[in-house]
Amino acid sequence: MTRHRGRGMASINYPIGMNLGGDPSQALVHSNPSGKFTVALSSIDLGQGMKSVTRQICAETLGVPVEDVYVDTADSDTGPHCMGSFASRGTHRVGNAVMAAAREARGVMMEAAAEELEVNASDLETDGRGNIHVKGAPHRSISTKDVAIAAQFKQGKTISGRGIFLVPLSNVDPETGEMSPATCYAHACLVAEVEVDDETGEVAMVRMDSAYELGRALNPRLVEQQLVGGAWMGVSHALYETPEPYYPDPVHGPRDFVEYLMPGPGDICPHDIAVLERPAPDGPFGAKGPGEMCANPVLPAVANAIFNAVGVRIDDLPITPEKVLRAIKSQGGARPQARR
Amino acid sequence: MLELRKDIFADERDDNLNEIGKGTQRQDMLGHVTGTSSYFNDHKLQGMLHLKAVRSTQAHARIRRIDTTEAERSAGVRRIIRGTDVPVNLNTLLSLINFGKDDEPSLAVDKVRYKGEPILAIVADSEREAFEAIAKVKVDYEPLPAVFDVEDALKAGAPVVNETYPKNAFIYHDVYDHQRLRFGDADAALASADHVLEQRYQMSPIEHAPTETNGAIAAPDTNGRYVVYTSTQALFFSVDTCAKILDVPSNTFHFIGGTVGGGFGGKVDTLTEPLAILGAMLTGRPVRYVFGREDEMQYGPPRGAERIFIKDGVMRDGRVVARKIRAYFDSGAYTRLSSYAAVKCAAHLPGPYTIPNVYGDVYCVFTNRTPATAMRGFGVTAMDFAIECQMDKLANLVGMDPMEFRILNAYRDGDMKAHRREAKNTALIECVQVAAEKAKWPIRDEFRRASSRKDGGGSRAAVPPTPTDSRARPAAPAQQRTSYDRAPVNATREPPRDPPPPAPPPPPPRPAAPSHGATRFSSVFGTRRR
Amino acid sequence: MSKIPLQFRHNGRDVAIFVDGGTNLLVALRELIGDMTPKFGCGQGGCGTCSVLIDGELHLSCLTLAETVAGRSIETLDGIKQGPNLHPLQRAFADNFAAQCGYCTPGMLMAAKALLDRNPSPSRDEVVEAISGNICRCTGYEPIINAILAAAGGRVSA
Amino acid sequence: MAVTVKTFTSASEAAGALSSDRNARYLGGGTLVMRALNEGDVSISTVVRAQDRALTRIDASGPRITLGAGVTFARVLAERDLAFLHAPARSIGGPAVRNMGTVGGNLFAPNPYGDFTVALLALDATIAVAGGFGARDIPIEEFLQARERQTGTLVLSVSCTRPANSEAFRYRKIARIKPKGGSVVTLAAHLPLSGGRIAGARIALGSMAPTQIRARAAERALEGRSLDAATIAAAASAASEGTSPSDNALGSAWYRREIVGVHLRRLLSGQE
Repeated sequence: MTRHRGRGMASINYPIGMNLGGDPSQALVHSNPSGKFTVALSSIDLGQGMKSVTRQICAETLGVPVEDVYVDTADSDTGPHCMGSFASRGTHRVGNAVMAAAREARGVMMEAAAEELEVNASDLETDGRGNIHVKGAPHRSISTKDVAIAAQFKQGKTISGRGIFLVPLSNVDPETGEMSPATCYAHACLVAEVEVDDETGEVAMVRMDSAYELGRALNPRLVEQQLVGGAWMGVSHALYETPEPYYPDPVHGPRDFVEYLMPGPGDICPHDIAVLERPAPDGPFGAKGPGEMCANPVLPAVANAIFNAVGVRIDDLPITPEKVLRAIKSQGGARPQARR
Repeated sequence: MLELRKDIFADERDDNLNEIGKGTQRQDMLGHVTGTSSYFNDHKLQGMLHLKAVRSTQAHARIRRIDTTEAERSAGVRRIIRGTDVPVNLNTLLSLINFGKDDEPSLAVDKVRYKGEPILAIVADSEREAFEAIAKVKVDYEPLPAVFDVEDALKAGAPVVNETYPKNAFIYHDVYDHQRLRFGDADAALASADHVLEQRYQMSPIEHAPTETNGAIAAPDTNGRYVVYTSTQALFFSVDTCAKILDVPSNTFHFIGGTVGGGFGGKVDTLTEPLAILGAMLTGRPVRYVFGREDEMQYGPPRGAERIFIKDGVMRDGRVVARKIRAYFDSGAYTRLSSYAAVKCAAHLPGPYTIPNVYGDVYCVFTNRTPATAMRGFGVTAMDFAIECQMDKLANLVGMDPMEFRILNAYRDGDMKAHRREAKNTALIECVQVAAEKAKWPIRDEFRRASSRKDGGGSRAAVPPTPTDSRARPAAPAQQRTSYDRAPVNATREPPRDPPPPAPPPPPPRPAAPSHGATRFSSVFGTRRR
Repeated sequence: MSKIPLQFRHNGRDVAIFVDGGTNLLVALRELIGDMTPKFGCGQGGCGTCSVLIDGELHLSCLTLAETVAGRSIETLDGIKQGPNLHPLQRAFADNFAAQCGYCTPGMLMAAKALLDRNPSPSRDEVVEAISGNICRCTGYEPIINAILAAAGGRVSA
Repeated sequence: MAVTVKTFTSASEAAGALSSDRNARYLGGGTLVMRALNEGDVSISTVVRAQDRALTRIDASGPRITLGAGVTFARVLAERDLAFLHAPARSIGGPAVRNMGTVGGNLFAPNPYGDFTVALLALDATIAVAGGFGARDIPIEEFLQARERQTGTLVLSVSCTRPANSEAFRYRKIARIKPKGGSVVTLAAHLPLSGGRIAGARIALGSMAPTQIRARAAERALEGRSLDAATIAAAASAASEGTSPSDNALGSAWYRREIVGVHLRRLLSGQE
């Protein structure tokens, strides 16, 4: 019996958002009389962190602390239109819409503050801690709360904003496929190390090292969540899961979480990640979207690592122990390649 | 664990922000750790009824008769909904943006096209009573030949899965049975390449397996409206789909999503909402329709399987000069979103590399299996698997390090991509360099010094002469518009483009074999040495 | 239809309900008591998101016949806060960003509590074993394991 | 119609109720019956329970041990005297399932479940059942062969002889998922030694046939021999003989046949 180690790599890019019928999202931002802001969205948070990342975008744009912003999602009566949470479009499309709405709200807020401080709005800046002051003269300051009260009860202004971000439809040329499928792309490269048992075909993950370029990590902890969880899903796609284990023969479909295979907490491996940031010209603060692409490099990297370990190419997903074992047997045993 | 490489591309960034870039706690974390985050199913409504579907036991069959006599009399049954009760019982998801034809009923009427297809919806006082009624329904099927393989489905004489598309392929631009990509002359380049490698790749379907299954609760609200608690990933998509299927104005509904217990693309299809609302309309009571786990795994839509053939030409120095791809998306019995996956896939070719000759045909094929839908990495995940396995094999073939091989072929700023747009804001090379560094994978200096911002453009910016296919050009490329604007749309917001270069005459017949003894590998046709 | 009377302790409080024959504890807790913290994930025993403690032992409420808990003590995520304060495990999950969609979190926390109640300083392998009946589709488990180890080691925010 | 739950204080009353109603199922730990109810199995209209202390009794003090059918895997794991059964008990479910699932229920668990029963089969366990005609003991192999017809009987307890030492009994479950996963193949080996030679070898396999089975050819290869490399190799190469595995979501019949010998060899030679 021998277990062989091998390393493989893959590099990928991924389009941010979809190109179909035009791709819009809207946002509304408004302040209550105490200078606390609500972002109203119909967009959905399904764990990716929509509420959290749009909250930071709104706070940054308004120039207020993040605690002063609350994001309300997923209500068709109060939230304006959004295409939905898919295609890695949330951060980019909804983020841009929130930014636009927050910019408009900030404009009103600064006008109201200017009226109270009797200066020009263009001479004011926010300190990010809930105050607005005259540039270069921090003592000439007013809190966002006082501005909101004045706007509401004295000046008759709504500190609010509307935002929409639309990537218009790009038609596809039927002959050449010419089109504008996306406005920006995220990138990644991942190295996987595996151990392959040449008698059973079992593959165990040893470690992963990766670099992901995401435009801007708006919240590195949320990015880490996506990349760690997404790479786990990549391993799962590579080695374990399918509802049709004998595809295209539709038999023996799994019915529960014992039969549907996904790596358990004892199957995971260390994963060391580097994040690069090359801002997208049209992304909110340059951000792209890590949500989908994080899994993609793992699948081929694992397949390539298996080749490096035992010299077999498995071109059918998932790469089950059976496929590995059949391939090893048909080539007459493991043929480890040059160590990397 | 996660390291931010602020040193790279620092000159393109402004890093003096207050809130952006901070690892601020999630707004929803307190709700998550206290169990108070609200999901669609966390609403307890007075007098709630339960909906369960009677599903097809056959992969492909004509329905001769549905006998619900006994089931109607079963204890606790409030209503049995048939396809004829659904106001608009034919839809396709992307009809909202006028892409594709309506091809899928909410409840099958005269034919079932996959095992698990819903035929009836039974609304009862309890889940148990709904199950008891399901057991009493008799469906008389006339089995039909079924097709499960994408290439078999495209053959002449294959069983017709979905009569809307009698050739078992989605029709693009009203003309083509596939989405095409043409850039340069791939056949000519393959003929003169040092090595040609042709391979077949296959990805089986993948289930999203969110811990929360798909579901919705619909309830009559005040003033004739309906409130709908839903697990949808796309709120207005679902609102408008329900408005169409139920033939009522969209503001009849108040959709509330809350938090979704994982989606990954599997909660876009709006499968439970229309029937839950219809149940509420027909009974005047709140109705809940939640998938069981087996429903979710077998009859909830998966990421569709893909079969991919890649034929590449590579030179001894490692430059990939041609890439020819034929890909089949297994859409299952209905279109759902696979039609778009094929477009997204075509746009993705040939991967993040600058290859001067690219040729792609991507098919969306109907088979007698659970309809596929979007999933994380939609249209791209399987293609990346195929391309990157292929790249590894090519590197091996020419004796190059796979990292260096990627950097050599990587797209760079200013290059022309195969879908005829300039590459901008690229960063593949830097990712490869950093990953190599992290993994202590040695690469040579010249590759460590490469940059996405250098050596692109120039001759790499040109659209190469591209032979066109012989068929007549379809009339208007503007096939997509939104349902909100049903008038034909002729203008897009894109600036007018230069007309494509005139197509050169088809290349002359090439000599049968290059004379330099190149090796040709083919997993499809075997290996042959010249 | 005859309902069966059932009394038990729910998070330290006596409750009395009437259930249908065959009702599982998950349905009883959610629909009759109104405690929405245990979730339905499969009804098969495979995902663990419905996990609760019965007399301090980890059980799957979806596979527990409701009437078998008569007179017993049920603890759910709704009951683990210490007064107004979060349980150290809750704080550790938050600190470690150990939740994304949050749907598995109630079950994970109960499985973790069942572990730490008996074994206050578990090894990583013991943590892995303790959550092995709980499916998470978002996180890749690593942050959850780290959170439980952090809570056990007292490394949580105030 | 709701399900009727009948609760009895004695096992014999429960057995009577069970045998008189074709639509009745006995509720042990709930992992099989409650799942069936949750998934809409309307063939079950009555659930029978027994609160008989005898069903949860553990007698592990002597050379022959007896486990009440209602003993959970968690209780097996908590019993130091049952150390030889800890590996099979630990291989069941996650902690919650082990707190619920019972030794008796495992006898009825269909593929890919029923791993504890593989251990019991290798230990030549005896199953005490109560049916319409009173209580009787059935050898486990006979019980499993007729399992489909056992639904009307109530298992009271299982008993087996304690292996001589920890070397004499070995167990391994091969799963795709760690630490908890469904069985690809489950193996248990009882190898009593008499004067350095194996006497009464028992090899039991899970997932290699419709029910748990004995690998008789492998047993023959071991019988009367010392456990050396040649013997182990002979047993390993005979491991798949007489098996009839199926394809399922966890692996194919071909794969199971290919690897069962590899894993038997590793189990017998103490390799990981």
